[in-house]
Amino acid sequence: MSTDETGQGAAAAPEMAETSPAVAHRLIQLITPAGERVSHPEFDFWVKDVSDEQLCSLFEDMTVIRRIDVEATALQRQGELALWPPLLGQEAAQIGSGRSLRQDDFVFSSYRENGVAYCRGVDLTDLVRVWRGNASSGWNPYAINMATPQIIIGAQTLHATGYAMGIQYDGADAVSVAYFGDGATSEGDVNEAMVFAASFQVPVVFFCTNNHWAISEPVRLQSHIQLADRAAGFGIPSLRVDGNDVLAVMAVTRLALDRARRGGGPTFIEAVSYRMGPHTTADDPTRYRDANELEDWAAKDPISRVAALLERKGLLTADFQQHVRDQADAVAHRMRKGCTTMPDPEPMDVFRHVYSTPNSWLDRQQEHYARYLASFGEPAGAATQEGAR
Amino acid sequence: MSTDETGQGAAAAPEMAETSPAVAHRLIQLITPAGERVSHPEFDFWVKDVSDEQLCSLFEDMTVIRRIDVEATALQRQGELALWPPLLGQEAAQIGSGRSLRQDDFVFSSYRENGVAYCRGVDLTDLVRVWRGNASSGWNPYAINMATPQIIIGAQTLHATGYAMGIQYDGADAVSVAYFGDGATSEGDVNEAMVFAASFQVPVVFFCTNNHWAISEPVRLQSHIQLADRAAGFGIPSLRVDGNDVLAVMAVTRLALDRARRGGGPTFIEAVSYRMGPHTTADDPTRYRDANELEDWAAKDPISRVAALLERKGLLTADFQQHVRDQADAVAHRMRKGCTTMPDPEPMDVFRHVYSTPNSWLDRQQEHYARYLASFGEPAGAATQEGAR
Amino acid sequence: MTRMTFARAINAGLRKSLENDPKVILMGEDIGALGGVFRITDGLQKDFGTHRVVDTPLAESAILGTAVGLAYRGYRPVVEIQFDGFIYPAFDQIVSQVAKLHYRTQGAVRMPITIRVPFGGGIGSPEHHSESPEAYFTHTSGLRVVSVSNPQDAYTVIQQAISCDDPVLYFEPKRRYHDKGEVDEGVDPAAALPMGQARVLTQGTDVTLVAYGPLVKTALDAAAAAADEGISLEVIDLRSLAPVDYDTVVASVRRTGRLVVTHEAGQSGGLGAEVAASITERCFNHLEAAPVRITGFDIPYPYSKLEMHHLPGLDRILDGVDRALGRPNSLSGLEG
Amino acid sequence: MTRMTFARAINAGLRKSLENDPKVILMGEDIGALGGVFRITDGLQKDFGTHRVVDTPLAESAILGTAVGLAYRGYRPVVEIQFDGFIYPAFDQIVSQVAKLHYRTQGAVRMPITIRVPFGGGIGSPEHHSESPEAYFTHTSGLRVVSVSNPQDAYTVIQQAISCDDPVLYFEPKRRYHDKGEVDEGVDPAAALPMGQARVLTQGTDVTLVAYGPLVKTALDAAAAAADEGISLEVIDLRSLAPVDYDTVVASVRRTGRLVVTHEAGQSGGLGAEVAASITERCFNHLEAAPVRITGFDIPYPYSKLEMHHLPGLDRILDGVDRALGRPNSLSGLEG
Ligand SMILES: Cc1ncc(C[n+]2csc(CCOP(=O)(O)OP(=O)(O)O)c2C)c(N)n1
Ligand SMILES: Cc1ncc(C[n+]2csc(CCOP(=O)(O)OP(=O)(O)O)c2C)c(N)n1
Ligand SMILES: [Mg+2]
Ligand SMILES: [Mg+2]
Repeated sequence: MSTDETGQGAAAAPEMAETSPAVAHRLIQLITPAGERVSHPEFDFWVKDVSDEQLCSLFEDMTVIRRIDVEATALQRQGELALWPPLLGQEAAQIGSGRSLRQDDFVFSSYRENGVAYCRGVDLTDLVRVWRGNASSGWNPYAINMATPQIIIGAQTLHATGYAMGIQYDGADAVSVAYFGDGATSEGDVNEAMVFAASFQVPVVFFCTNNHWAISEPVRLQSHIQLADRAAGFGIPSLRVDGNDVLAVMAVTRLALDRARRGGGPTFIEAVSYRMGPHTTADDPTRYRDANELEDWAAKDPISRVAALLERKGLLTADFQQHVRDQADAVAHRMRKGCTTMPDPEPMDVFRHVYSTPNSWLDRQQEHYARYLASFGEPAGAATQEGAR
Repeated sequence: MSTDETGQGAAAAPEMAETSPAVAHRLIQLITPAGERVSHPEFDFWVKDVSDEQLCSLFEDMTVIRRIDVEATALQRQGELALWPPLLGQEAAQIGSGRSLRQDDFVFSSYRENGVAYCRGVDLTDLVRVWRGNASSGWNPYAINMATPQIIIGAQTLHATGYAMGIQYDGADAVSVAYFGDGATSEGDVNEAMVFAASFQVPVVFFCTNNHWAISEPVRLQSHIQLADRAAGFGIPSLRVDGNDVLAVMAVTRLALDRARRGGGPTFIEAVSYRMGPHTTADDPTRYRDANELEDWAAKDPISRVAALLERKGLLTADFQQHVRDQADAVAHRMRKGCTTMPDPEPMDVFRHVYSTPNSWLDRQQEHYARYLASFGEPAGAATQEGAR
Repeated sequence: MTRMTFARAINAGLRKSLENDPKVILMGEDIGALGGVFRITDGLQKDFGTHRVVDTPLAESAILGTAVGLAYRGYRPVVEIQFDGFIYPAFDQIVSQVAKLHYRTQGAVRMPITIRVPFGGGIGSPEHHSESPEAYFTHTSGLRVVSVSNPQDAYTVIQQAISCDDPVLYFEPKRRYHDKGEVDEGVDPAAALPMGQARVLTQGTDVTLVAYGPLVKTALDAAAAAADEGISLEVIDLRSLAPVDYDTVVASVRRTGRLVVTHEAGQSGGLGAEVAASITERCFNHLEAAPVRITGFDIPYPYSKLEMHHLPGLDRILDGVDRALGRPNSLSGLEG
Repeated sequence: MTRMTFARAINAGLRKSLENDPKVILMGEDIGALGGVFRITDGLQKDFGTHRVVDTPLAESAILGTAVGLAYRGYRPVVEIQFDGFIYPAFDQIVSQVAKLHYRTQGAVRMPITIRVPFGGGIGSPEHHSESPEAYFTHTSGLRVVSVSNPQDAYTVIQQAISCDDPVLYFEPKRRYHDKGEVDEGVDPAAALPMGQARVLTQGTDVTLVAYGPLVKTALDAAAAAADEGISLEVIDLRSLAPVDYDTVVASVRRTGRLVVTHEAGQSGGLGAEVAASITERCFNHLEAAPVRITGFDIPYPYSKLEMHHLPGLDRILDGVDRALGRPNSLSGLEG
């Protein structure tokens, strides 16, 4: 028994061919930032049915959700919302993927996928419910087959994987889709989700939006290699797509969904995009990031490039543009109205739905609190503003 | 806004070249199962200083720790130990790596690395302290620069990474080494450890012993691709070595240590071996694994192949063999003696070392318990067997 | 009626649930071919297949997180945590997801997940294998927590837990796994004593002794020993730890005027504190003495040669009974 | 003396610790350039460099796990958990490693890790940003838990926590971050009131009112309001939550005979249960009424439009004081 102290003459060591770093993925792109449609040997196939009309509709959806973002940010500034997490810059990633889903697919997302929720058919008022402080879930997940957006970073990737296990047990051909950010890839949960998904070969798509930032932390702090490379180590095929290219996003998402439906198991998609705005309305990115970076990415804007493509195709008529603007305004208006006219909850709602079965501890507290409120001389239901007294 | 229901004619889809599964690693081997020394363009370099004498000493260490295992198992059967986790079959992985370390390196291991502890110079009695129920740590970690073996699967990989951050901050050239199993690779902690290690490029070696089983679960349940592939996705170079080949293990470990010392950051080593025994003495592997598998691996035994190599070299003399047997017996004897003569703890030890500062809650409980024991008419210290009354 | 071990009774209950509801799925480490390290799931994978009894990769957060996803999809996952000390990697998923999703979604999404946890000490194991983490969960709103003390309850309550629409932690007193008892497998769980209710095991007049899980047996032994000395203990098996069935305990303490509560978990902030505080609130004018807690110490679970000091035994409980009764005891003469 | 905010006082205390001990290292998410989402570490990375103030990848278990490794190497990591609700992924490392390693190694390895947790509600945030998880940690042996209520204590106690050789959870009442107070930066933490001791803030004769963290201010307001009605409250700021300085509370309750304890965390199994139970044990013969708990409900933290119902306010506390005094209160006439 001894300890090695030789300290091998390391300068003379041969190159280590065995340790191959992961191969860099090519970025999949179908529309250049300048709005040119470039052909792709593999991925054209997946969008060959996308007509001019559909292209226009993709443009419209992206414009609408950007408008939603602007409106929600305004609502926050006006004190109507407590907070809002903008998706500015990520419209293509969300619409391209969200529009590829089938109704019986199920989405598990983070707080930022409001564009995906829009594709799922969310009621506009429901989009702002959580951010106004009126609910912890904006909608009933089963109404639009999209779970309550997750705040605990990465946790939803496991839920998506479990849901996909259920799909598999049911023998169904639906797909479960997990949306998460670049920062989330560092969390144990996301990695464990890949372990389970690979081991059971379940129909789940891991859709990672690399928007380059996790609040103030640049993506290189989470990983100094491409995020798409992470998946290979779990035996999960991955794709790295230009996340600002709505067609390319659609193509890779459709491929991944199709593989999953046919029993081919999970796919990991890295959608390379950029968070053009603050992390949330409470954030101040000037403290940590360079304005130049923003400029670079503005040149790759997901909406302008589709506009340019439509222009090339002669589809960007004044009429169409007006229609889209009207549509966006109408949506924004409906959302604002829904937001500002939302009824406040009742005080005793605080006790509802903790359990679906009676609970003696809570029932007692509820009874006591009702008496407490009543001791102020008002019926419990009428005491909305009194609890804090 | 619409939902895609086209269900692309998937049969016609082109092959997806973009999604490259990780490249399979070649298994690094320097001694064949038949005991033949095979040359390797890269790794011969790392063991070129290993003399015949050292080869004999490696053989001796492996034989000794196998003997330790046998003795500890016997002690368990005789009721002297509550439990023992045998390393049978993993001697080369543990001695080859353990012997490569410098004294100022620091090891964070699981419960199974008793052979590594032996290389670190552990006191033989200390090896069995935990398994006799006399301590939660067999030794003082700073005495042999090896942490208390970890029972929580994977947790120690983060400790190793943090320790390596400390080495880096200190500007030292020591290395931190994390030992863990194939099952552990599924735990979030192990993956997070790789994130941190890669991000900060700290001097840590991840030494994963793939012994093919995690209690009753085969390694393919954790991953259907090679474990060595996992690391690439984090930007960490990896090596896949024949874990039953002591020279090859030594070579890869030395390379990884050297890289770490020179600021090259982390390396992941998958040592492919086999758990020849039960998970612990409490386990019954016949419930879940095929006897044939065991036979296959017996043919690749790590000790017999060094014996065969020594034989070829004319080093396996009767004298030498007798010397090794004597040494193993002596070690086993010392361990048994240390085990059976270990003094029992004192009752009031139960309160010691919870805190390093006074604690009013615990001090009161301690005082009360002392009074309680005294109420049986014996001084607290003498009441060892009385607590359960 | 069949005589069977505690372990076997859980196995039988799981089998019944698997038979009765195709949405019930068992998940965990080593629960398949091995039947779990305690053999609780013995034979179930063979009979129900690998889609109903799922050996999972080694990752507790993922086990609970995927159970959440399965529940979203309408399944009723029954998760095995191999040992008490291995539940913590799943803590986030339990506390932030399992416990809160029903509330979060205004009742739209149910989490009928059962988490089986072999818990407690006394089996001579190394660290992390003997813990009593129940108070972490009884303090977590949205969860229900139960622990049973005999084979019949084990059999019935596991089925009640699985059919409950709320998440339930089912703590199994592992050192009692080999204890035997009569089990009527014909019992209809819906008609049996609901899992939320405590059970008075011995009627008594002098002191109410509250226990659960592994210490129920110890409490009954204590009651027998006390009876020899002419002291009459009313032993209550809590069964439900969250919520505690205070009505049953209150009724008892109003008669006896004295309460002793015992558990293996550390004293400070343990369930005993909750029981003592709530009973004091509800029975202050009936109490003849302060409620007494006889519990483990505020220490990490000790190595096994010392565990019998940490674990409340018969004599420590009787010493506590003496304290409650104002009889001479180990703390007599001590002030505050 | 300088007038500064609570937030600034912690910042100043951290700066002092970084200056005084080269082994002190700050770690956490967004604590570098951003200075933390609450700006508590504002300017520290700029002044001490990226090896002393470390922005970590987004993984809480890893943050704590690497802190353990750093402690093994002799460092004193000070970890920021961004919000209370994000501590759970690190629960395993805290409970099974940070809390237990000193015991496990028979004192050979120290874990002088400070875990800073902005906690509590009242700031209008969405879920997971307003929790009060302290009871999980006060029930975990091997940890010390503190929470402070004013800038001076914030400044002094953070330094005491960092220099303590045991792991300390330092709970920061985030809704008080902007409150201002006088801070004497010349205070020697070693000479100041030790962090384990409670502080009597107002002397009173009728009821002892125990609070900590964010509710200390509310308790003081309640005392002022009660004084107007001729009721004299003795307000105690616990400061140390594990261990609780019972000597100070006992001395008070022996005089007043009545106890109200308040916290934001849910009632069942909360720290209030522990305080009520322990004080009943030690003061039974002095108590005129059962200790009263005024706490959050047993619910997940509600959405912000409802949070002021969940959080104990001035009037709920005064209602509890009335109950303790046997005066008419909202529960008058209710039995058990
Ligand atoms: C477990 C956990 N830790 C920390 C946070 C605080 N937090 C909220 S968002 C965020 C950054 C997430 O970054 P990324 O995953 O890239 O998503 P993005 O916000 O960029 O969409 C952090 C750290 C959290 N919500 N959950
Ligand atoms: C967090 C955690 N979960 C579960 C266990 C129970 N357990 C102990 S060893 C083991 C298998 C470990 O397998 P592997 O990592 O391959 O190491 P090996 O035992 O083969 O050396 C399991 C599941 C544990 N100790 N810790
Ligand atoms: Mg991001
Ligand atoms: Mg293994």
